[in-house]
Amino acid sequence: MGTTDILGLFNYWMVIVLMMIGLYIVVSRGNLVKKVVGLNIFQTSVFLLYISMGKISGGTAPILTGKPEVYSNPLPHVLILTAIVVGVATTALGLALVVRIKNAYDTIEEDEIQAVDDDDEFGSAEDVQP
Amino acid sequence: MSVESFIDITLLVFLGLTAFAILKLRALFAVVMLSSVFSLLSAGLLVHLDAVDVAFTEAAVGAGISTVLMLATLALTSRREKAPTRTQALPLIVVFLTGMALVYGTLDMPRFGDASAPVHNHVAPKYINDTASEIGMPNIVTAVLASYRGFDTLGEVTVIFTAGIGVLLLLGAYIREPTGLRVQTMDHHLVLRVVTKVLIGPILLFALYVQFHGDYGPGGGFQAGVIFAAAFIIYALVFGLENARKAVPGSAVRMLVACGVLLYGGVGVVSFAFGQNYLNYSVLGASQVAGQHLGILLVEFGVGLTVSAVMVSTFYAFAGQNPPISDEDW
Amino acid sequence: MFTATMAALLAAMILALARLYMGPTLYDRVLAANAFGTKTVLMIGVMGFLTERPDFLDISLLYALLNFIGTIAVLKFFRYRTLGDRVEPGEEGQ
Amino acid sequence: MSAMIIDAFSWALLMAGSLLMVVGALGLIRMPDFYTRMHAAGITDTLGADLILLGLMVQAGFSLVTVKLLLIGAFLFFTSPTSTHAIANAALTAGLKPQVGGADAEDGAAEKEDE
Repeated sequence: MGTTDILGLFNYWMVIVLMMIGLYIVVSRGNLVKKVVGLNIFQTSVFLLYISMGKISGGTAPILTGKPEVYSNPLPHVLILTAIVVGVATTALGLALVVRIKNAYDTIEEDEIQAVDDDDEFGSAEDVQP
Repeated sequence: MSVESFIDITLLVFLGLTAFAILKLRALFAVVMLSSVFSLLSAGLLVHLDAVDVAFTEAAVGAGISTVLMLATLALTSRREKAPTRTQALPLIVVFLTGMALVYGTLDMPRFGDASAPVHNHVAPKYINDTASEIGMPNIVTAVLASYRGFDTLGEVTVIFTAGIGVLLLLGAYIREPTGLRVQTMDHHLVLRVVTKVLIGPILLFALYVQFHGDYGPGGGFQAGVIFAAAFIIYALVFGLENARKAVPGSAVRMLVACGVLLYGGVGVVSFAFGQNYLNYSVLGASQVAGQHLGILLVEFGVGLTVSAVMVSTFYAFAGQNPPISDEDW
Repeated sequence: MFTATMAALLAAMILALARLYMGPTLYDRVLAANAFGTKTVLMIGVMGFLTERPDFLDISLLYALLNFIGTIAVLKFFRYRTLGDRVEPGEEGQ
Repeated sequence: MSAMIIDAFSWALLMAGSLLMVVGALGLIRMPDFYTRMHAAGITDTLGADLILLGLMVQAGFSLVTVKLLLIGAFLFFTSPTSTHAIANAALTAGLKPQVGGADAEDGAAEKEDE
């Protein structure tokens, strides 16, 4: 594996690192706002993966100049452009859910929500027989 | 190592550092600030990777709207993340193994920037070669977005529409109605008020430029919609939500949310009526190119309408909530 | 020469990022994020010249216009702890 | 010949701007309290940004690009000091006091940790 391979794959590896940080935040953190931010990081890493694949060395932005030029692939750009706005709309939906959860449970920590649910279903923790 | 790959690597490393900082910090306010920096960095990287239209969208979204929404959520919930109580070992192992599997998968990928990679040989050459003659506009991304893949975009706009309705369903019932009491706005911030007044005009003008210049440069309905909404949000922030609601009533915005999608779908129906396929704009004008131009203009306008209306009504929904009375220390 | 400017901007960005991470007050973080925004505006502008297609300055222009919103939202959040109107009959207008 | 003079001129502007940017960022890191940090970052950012933009304008010559650069410069010129003012105002009204005196005052009566 030579230097060209490492340089040629570096983008994808960094994308994977970002993706895994996002995943780790979603899996390991209990705070719902933090989870939404983690999802956003994950989402951005997917965007970067697509755009990295669309890049051509020595290419330029796919807006015609009238001169013969190499253009980078416009298709990933189209897919990701719409995905970003959809992403913010769905983030807003997620945050709205967080606000309602706060109204209903008075907390946005996953563990505490779970505890409240358990209490409702099985009675409070002291009543539960081992 | 060339300058290009130096910039590329530096920005990616910065992104990694920012993401790691987001992971480490437990003050949620700092997390929000860092996520806005994350967005700035990714916009820079996108410009570097030739995706100017995408960078434009990321800039429009990341510069204001997402920070505002996150802050609104923090204002309504809490500002501190509690210390994690459960063991962190299992998630770490899962994430590490997944990452390794993905890295193994990349070994077979075409190298970065390889012009002969399979992605570049399928439909992309057709778009690049035929846009000038079939659609007649320089920005290939807009041509593909609104015309070649118009169906796709209709779907995306519908998703945004649905998400907007979802937010209104979740929060709408809790929006505080005007109470007639004295509304406290940023009265005493004279500098802010003056600068905001100066800026709102250019922002609206710039949104219109982005909306209608999208055929020639980076831009289009998605970006313009977000920028347009940003102007109203800045007004509501500085001059008070009540005054913003007087200028643009919530009910009118909710109507516009639907109007945009209706306009998009309606253009498709018109091309039906002319005996063509759905969303084939060629019949709308005297020549194919003229028809495409008109069709794309209308469709992009519909997109812009829906996006800006969804953003504004989302902001109204978040900002109109009663803030919880909390003396939590932050 | 654009490369040198670029390097300077990237160096300034990492320093701002460090301040953003270290804090210690909320206001330091806002300040750092704000400075970071200005640097991004310039970086995208310089990048256009570096790749010899400087017609994409619209992105910088957008940031120059909109970065302000984040700061205002933060300020309002600090001051009133809400982004909506604070309607409380007993409250003074400071 | 004139091309060389233009190049040299824009070099000088760009370098001055870059220098200010780095110095400001260093100040952001090295200064002891919030207000001095703000002083370092706020002032250099406005001037440094405008110098870099001027350097780019000299490179671009008379075109649409120059107009856009001018607009960016104008907006930054308005918004950047306003943001600094707003943050300083928020910090002051929230009770964050400037650190006065030497290193003795370091014990951080002024530093309100948000951690």
